[in-house]
Amino acid sequence: MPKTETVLDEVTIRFAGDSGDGMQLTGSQFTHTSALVGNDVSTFPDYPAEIRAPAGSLFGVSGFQLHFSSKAVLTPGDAPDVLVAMNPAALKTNLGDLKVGGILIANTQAFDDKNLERAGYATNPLEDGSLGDYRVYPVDITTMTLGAVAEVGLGQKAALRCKNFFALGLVYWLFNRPLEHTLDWLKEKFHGDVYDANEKALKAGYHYGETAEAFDQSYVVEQAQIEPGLYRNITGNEALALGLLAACQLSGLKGYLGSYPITPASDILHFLSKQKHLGFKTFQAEDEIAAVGAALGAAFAGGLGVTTTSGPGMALKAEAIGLAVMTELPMVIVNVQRGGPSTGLPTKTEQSDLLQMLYGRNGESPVPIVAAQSPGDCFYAAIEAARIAVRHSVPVVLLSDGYVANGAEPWKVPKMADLPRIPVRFATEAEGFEPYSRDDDLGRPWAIPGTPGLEHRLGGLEKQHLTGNVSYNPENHEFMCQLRADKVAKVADHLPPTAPHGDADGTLVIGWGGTFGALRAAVDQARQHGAKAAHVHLRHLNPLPKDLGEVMARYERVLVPELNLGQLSFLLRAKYLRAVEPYTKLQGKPFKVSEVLARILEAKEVAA
Amino acid sequence: MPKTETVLDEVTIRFAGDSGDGMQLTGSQFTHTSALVGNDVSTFPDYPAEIRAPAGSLFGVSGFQLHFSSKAVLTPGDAPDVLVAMNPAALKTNLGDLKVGGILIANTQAFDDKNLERAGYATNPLEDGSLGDYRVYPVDITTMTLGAVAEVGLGQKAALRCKNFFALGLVYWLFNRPLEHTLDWLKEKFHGDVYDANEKALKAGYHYGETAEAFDQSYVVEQAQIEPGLYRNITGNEALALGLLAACQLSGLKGYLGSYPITPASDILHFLSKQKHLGFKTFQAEDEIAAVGAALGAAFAGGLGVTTTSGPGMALKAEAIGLAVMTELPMVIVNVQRGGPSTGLPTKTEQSDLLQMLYGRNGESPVPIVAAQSPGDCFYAAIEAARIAVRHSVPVVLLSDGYVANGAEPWKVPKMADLPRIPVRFATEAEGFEPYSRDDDLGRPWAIPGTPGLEHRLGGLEKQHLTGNVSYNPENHEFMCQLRADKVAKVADHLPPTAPHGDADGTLVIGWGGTFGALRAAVDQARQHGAKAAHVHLRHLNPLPKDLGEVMARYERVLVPELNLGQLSFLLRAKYLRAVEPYTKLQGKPFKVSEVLARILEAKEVAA
Amino acid sequence: MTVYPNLQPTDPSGQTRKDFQTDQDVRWCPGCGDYSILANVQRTLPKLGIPRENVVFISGIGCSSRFPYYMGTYGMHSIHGRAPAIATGVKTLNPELSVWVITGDGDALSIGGNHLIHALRRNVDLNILLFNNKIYGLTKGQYSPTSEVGKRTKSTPYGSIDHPFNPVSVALGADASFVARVLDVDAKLMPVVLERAAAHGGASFVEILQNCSIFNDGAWADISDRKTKHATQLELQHGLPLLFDKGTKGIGLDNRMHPRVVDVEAEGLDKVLVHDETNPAMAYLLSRLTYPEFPTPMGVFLSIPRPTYDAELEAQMRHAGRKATGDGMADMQALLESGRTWEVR
Amino acid sequence: MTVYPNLQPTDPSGQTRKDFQTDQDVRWCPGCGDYSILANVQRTLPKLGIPRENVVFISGIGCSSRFPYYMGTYGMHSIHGRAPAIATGVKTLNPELSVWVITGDGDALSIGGNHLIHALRRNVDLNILLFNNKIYGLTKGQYSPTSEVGKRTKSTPYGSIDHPFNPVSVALGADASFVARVLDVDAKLMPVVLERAAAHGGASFVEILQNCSIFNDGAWADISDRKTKHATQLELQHGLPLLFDKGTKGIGLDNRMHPRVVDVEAEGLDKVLVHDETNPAMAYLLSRLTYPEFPTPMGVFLSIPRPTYDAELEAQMRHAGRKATGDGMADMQALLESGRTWEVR
Ligand SMILES: Cc1ncc(C[n+]2csc(CCOP(=O)(O)OP(=O)(O)O)c2C)c(N)n1
Ligand SMILES: Cc1ncc(C[n+]2csc(CCOP(=O)(O)OP(=O)(O)O)c2C)c(N)n1
Ligand code: SF4
Ligand code: SF4
Ligand SMILES: [Mg+2]
Ligand SMILES: [Mg+2]
Repeated sequence: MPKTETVLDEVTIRFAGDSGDGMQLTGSQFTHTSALVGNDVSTFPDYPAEIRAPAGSLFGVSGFQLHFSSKAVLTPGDAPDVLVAMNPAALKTNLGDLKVGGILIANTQAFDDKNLERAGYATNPLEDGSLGDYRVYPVDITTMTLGAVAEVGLGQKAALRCKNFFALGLVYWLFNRPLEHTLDWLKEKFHGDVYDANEKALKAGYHYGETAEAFDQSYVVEQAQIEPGLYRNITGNEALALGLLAACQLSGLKGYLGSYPITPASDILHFLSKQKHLGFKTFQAEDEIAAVGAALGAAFAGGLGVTTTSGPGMALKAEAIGLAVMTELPMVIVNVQRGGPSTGLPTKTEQSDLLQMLYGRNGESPVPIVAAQSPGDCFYAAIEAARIAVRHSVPVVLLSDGYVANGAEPWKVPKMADLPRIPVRFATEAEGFEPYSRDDDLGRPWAIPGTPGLEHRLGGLEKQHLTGNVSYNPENHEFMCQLRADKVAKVADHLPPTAPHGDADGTLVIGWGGTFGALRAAVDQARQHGAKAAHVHLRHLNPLPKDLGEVMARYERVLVPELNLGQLSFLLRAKYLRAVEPYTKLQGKPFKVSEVLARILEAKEVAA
Repeated sequence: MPKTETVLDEVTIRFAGDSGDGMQLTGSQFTHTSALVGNDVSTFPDYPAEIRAPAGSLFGVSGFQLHFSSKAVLTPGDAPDVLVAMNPAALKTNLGDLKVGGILIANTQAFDDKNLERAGYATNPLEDGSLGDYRVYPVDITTMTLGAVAEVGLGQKAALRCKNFFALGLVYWLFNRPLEHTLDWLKEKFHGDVYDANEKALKAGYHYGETAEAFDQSYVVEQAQIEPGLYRNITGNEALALGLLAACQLSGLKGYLGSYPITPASDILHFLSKQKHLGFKTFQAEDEIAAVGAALGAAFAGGLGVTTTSGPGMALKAEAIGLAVMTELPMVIVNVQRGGPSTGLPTKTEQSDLLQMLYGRNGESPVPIVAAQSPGDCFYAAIEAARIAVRHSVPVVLLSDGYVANGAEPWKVPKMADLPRIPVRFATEAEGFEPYSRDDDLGRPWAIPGTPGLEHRLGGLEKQHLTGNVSYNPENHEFMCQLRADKVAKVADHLPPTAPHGDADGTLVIGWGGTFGALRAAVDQARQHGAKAAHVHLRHLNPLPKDLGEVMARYERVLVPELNLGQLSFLLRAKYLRAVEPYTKLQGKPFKVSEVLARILEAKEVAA
Repeated sequence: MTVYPNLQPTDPSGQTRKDFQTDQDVRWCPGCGDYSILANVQRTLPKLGIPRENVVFISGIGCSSRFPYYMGTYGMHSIHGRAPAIATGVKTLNPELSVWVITGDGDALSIGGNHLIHALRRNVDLNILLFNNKIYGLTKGQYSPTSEVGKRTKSTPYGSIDHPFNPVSVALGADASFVARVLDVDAKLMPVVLERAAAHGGASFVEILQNCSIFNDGAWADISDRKTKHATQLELQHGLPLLFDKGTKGIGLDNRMHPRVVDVEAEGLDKVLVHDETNPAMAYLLSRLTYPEFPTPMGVFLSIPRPTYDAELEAQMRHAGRKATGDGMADMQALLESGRTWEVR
Repeated sequence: MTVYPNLQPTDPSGQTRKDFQTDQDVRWCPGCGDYSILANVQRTLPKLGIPRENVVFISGIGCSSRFPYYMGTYGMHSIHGRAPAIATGVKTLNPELSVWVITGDGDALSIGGNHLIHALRRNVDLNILLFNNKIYGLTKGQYSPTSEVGKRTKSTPYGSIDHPFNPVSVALGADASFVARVLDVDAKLMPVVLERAAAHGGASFVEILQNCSIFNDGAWADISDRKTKHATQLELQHGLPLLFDKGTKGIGLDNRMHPRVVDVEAEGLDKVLVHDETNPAMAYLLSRLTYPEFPTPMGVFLSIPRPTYDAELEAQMRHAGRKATGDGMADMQALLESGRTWEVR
């Protein structure tokens, strides 16, 4: 029976199952194939906090959501149109997000008494009529997978592992995707029986869709208009690491990472550890203090010193960052923000370290702050952070977050030759050398050990202007504190004018960091709804762009959505005395486009 | 020849000499005697950063300034009326502060070639006519001291050590002070030759004043109107330590200090180490992290956990304070602020950690903040901090600074019986016990180890409301973050209405911490100059008083003087969207009354 | 004025293993060595005669550090590496409590190394159990300070180049007064060691060799195999010769004090060292022995009596307390009025 | 593309003590032991054949940590306790440099204990000089982790109750590869030890017993007295018997491996242990000897060759570098384009 094909603009799918069910792999295969067929794609993986949670448990559910479209895609989607639930726990924890009328594919075999109980279901939801709001497709994935791979002769355990490929095959059919890319990938990764089994499972799932009565139609999502070029999938942490590597190439500096593992920043360490052929050194220190200390030492010795961390690890680095501020050595401090306070929600995302980065050190201790807005953007943000660090001889904070770091998106691979160099000039001239003299950007000379005649001593005590000797002089201290502040302010001289995306008046939405996609999409949709709205997403949080106050003044309303209790709002209020409207969310999850959209459309009174 | 006696309202004297010259002792003796004769007094010691700087060096000069008056005294005085300079270095580093027309007493003997050179004088200022602006009294203190004590038969070195008592005696004469109190003190401290020699030196100085031709008059400063009661001299660090001890008595809690030595906070540790008879335990930890960790452990076990530190030590405690925020255990974190950033100016004062205390932790991690405004006030501020900690089960930051900590003032000894108790109720009832249930102040039950049936586990991961179990639930996280913020906001329910000192309109001066005296005196003087002005000094920096916005709204101008780059200004601007006028100073020194006065009188345009 | 409740303690004689369990799901991976350690601790605690409300477990961060959630006692899952410091506060505020520290090789020896060695030197009466799986479990498999040179992990794709710590040597270098080692699965030795650790007055340091089935499976396989353990392990017994391999071999010294394997039959028993738990130098020498060159020693390396920090502190408090009148308010008032005072009328 | 200057190095053969001095006033108290150490270091450095621009001194905070200001080399007076970490960054970024760490007993063993032991175990090629005056000098006289029990200081008015660290034992517990001890005023032994420390490939740990004339005057007086030092000190010499008191006494072992004093004439020289710098167990045993029970050992306790962290890292860099084309931009481009890519047209 020929089935109908419906054309859709965009679809959001979530694969959810037990940690051992391979949902991350399934999701990334679907992503890749979708990208290859020309869709624009955005993804959001959601791992359980536990390493290996007990099978069937609620807290052991692993999810992967992706959003693909024939239009430009900015977020992994608010609510899934399709949910694949490999067991009752996956259904229980994810059903609430599924759109009403959405498709639910459930692996019936896993809905046995034991699993139902583990998920806290008194009755089987597939049978008790509670799923009336959805288009439910119960599929015995387990049995069919076992059947499909039986002839390969794997053990039961290995055979069961192919379940996810059956599911993938079925969803491929549902959305008219080719199998070839996943088959290519399987070929690269596996041989012999394992390859055979997975291939069979994938095809079985596809054919099941084709032949089963269950599905009366499939869907088509056409190619998107995408900028031509070479593309790859990239996570935020990968892109950030690549950005640091690129900054080293662009500057000619040796790269050096001092780090201590911590979720969700560890992958940057992992990635960079593999890039020794590019001359980049990594050092897993005994703790975060040693990590930043080593990075500072490397900066003193003439390297691009980098340290990466998150949450409590960030708190520990405060003292040493203060030393970097005082010694005015170029460094990049990467904070991949996660849910706080304290250990908080280590695997969840949040934007709640902004004020900490601005003020979390003793004394007047200013640092520039740069934030990345999407996985691929981490690359450019990292280069920008390094550029500022070197230009002004200053430690720079680069903010990412769990959402950006773990999220992935198709990314147009940049050409190194197109990227502007980062000029570096080490001091070499002994004649007239003063370690705390100044250039136009208020940077001081970088005179590295090994340079004859420039021997000098740095330290954390207040420095005398020009000579850098220890000074307790009262006026000098005030002068130097102001100078360090002015130096950070100087960064703004190099920023382009702020160009709001959207209307010239109405509601201005100001955001920063990983909320970019949701905010941009919400503003676009609000304008489609007839609202006047515009979006400014800040790459630079310190200093803020010089014209930001002016830009804000052009709008009747300034809405500041953030994943915290209103930190940027606070900053904007203090700086511009403008009654901006905070819109906050603190649930360890990104904004939904719909949430922001609703908020844009409903004008709110703001308390002064 | 009978000399004239001039009556003065108030006098500021500075004693300055080599580190080994005993200037701190001289100053404190003069202070004590002045207090005993009924003056109001305020003092400011100024030590060199070095332990033992080379004799005669500029950086080895030690100073002690005191201000005594027949009126109420609020600061140690702006510029001295009298400078006692024991050597050229002391003259060089202090002369700039002496009032034009002021009295300079210089120890001529010390102005030899070697010392002049060390101080960088090409010619002897006592002879080259460069001191024309001052009333110079060159006195050969050294020779006369040696002469006076010769008969005691001390060695030359010991005899020379009496120089300061000669100088003290002379100044006693100049201001018509009795010798008896210092003699009493000498009797208590020394015996035999040393006593004899110092007594002789003191008297010799006094008699020199009486008989020498040099001084044509002496001065009288009458008794001040002082609240009746028992008085003593007290430094900020002593008062703070006493306040912590008192809080333990008022609450019935065992006191526990975890600390690591650091200037200028160490003296609190030293003082409390001696109070074991009051049941207060002190623990010198291996570092600041262990110090706050142990204090947190002690709080868990049911003690009043306290940690004290400064500067870089504060930066290190951030992570553990976050844990205290999450576990909601009552603690007091004392930050005796010093010059920053980094090691900065360790022996100098500053108010630059305010925003760090508010925001210097990962995640949304709110804590109440209380600031002490004078040495004696540290006592009450400490009790207030402890009270809040216990009432709301929350770590509280208590801000002091180097100026308050080392400064001393006569202090009316409080009666313990008059101080309100700090109610504590440990949980004991197993029935219905939930570790994260709430009382009216949003505090949670304090259930301490040793209590049968209340066994429970705390930790840094997000807690479930009521049960305190680990929870990754998105809504719960948002709820708990808000709850922790609300709890801190609750502190404001207990604050009295803000009562500005001074006029009901005009310029409102808002300050906090150790600038109290200078601000209050400046406002009083401004009003005497006919300006309309008032002063609000904030004890509570977080939360701010509920009515502060309203109060500010009543004034045309809000001036915020601070020893930083404008941190409270920033806070007020963000909170009240009010264009307050920052007035900042960052020289490691307190405000002068005259500086603030001038600023009040000159209305300034404020940039928004 | 004291506000501390004075309640009827639980009768410890009636306590069972169940009293030391909680209703929380145990969230370690299948096959993780932590399960066996938990079971052993829960079995041992009722034997100690301590009411469970007087027991406190403090941990840092790591897989191992989830331990307190599963213990029906007071507990805190604190922050990475700081458990010894927090436990020091608990114990010194209230020395009546039995305080246990649960930590991992990363928690104790990487970020927390300093607090560990200070707790040991101070001899605070804590029982410190270090779960050594030679890997960072919770953060999914980076090498740790006990990982062997050459180990390939997520953060050492080219192999680790850090010479590892020997936890027992570290403890001895820090002047620990009780040092022991045991295998996670050794249900015979573990209770013995735990009971001795609990009984020891002062800081007890127990290295528990633990298997991480996910990121470092089989890290201790060569010495844990039951069939060969007589030859791969050396069980330490105070006062007895250091014999292994069913008494056929022993540990002796060469003339430059290097340890060597003695063939008992050929050379005689008197060439074999006699274990002396009170000798730090011997304990250190033993800590250097590792399989395969030597058998790996198990049991108590060192146990020496030494005043504990908490007891000394209490003694000072009592001593100072003799100055007190017993009325805290009055004593406080006296302190306020001490020094040079004057009356203004 | 490299931006590193390639300059003519200073000829080290022409260097003198003066080259290693600065114009800064030396700001220690009169009589401070730090002066003598500074003089010895400044005298030793010209002998090492290293251009002074390749020498870096990193210190923490403390009186001792002002040291870099007085050295005419590159230097950093960093933050309390963190010098080993910062020095590790300097040395591993540029292994050509000769990197020295200057630290105090508080800086190295209190707040900085963890970085110290990790630098030692990793065997980063640093020369670590720990000035042990058994007190906090800079903060004006609190007890330190090496202060003796019972010591009354500003923070221990009733006497300290902390059992102190033995710095040499700590280093040995941390698997240090070079460990030595010397007195601040020992102008004979100090240059020898400093030169050996500099020559040692890997982390060299030198405990320098230093007098604080202000807050702990005479802390080492009992062993520093020239007249009695032959009996109060034990000079360690590799391969020679552990003799002291003009050869009349020696150090031997009892049958439970406890150290004991051997009367050489009565018992014979063969009862005396021969010092073996390559034996950690012997070094540890020696570290337990202290005056007055034993003479205090001075000199090199341990010196064993072991790969250094920095050299191993360079080896990995070279190894990995074989994959590189030599054109960093091209290699970077290749990395960017690695993985599964697709072309959108
Ligand atoms: C300050 C800080 N840094 C880093 C982390 C991340 N982290 C958590 S546990 C851990 C190491 C765990 O290793 P180990 O102590 O050996 O415990 P295991 O998981 O192996 O039991 C790390 C690095 C953290 N939670 N806090
Ligand atoms: C983070 C931090 N904590 C505390 C201090 C204060 N402090 C400076 S030096 C020092 C101890 C110095 O002792 P030591 O290392 O023995 O050096 P010494 O002065 O005796 O040479 C302390 C506690 C500091 N500067 N920074
Ligand atoms: S990761 Fe390893 S240590 Fe952690 S729970 Fe799993 S098996 Fe145990
Ligand atoms: S205080 Fe002690 S260690 Fe510091 S400079 Fe003075 S004598 Fe030396
Ligand atoms: Mg581990
Ligand atoms: Mg010291």
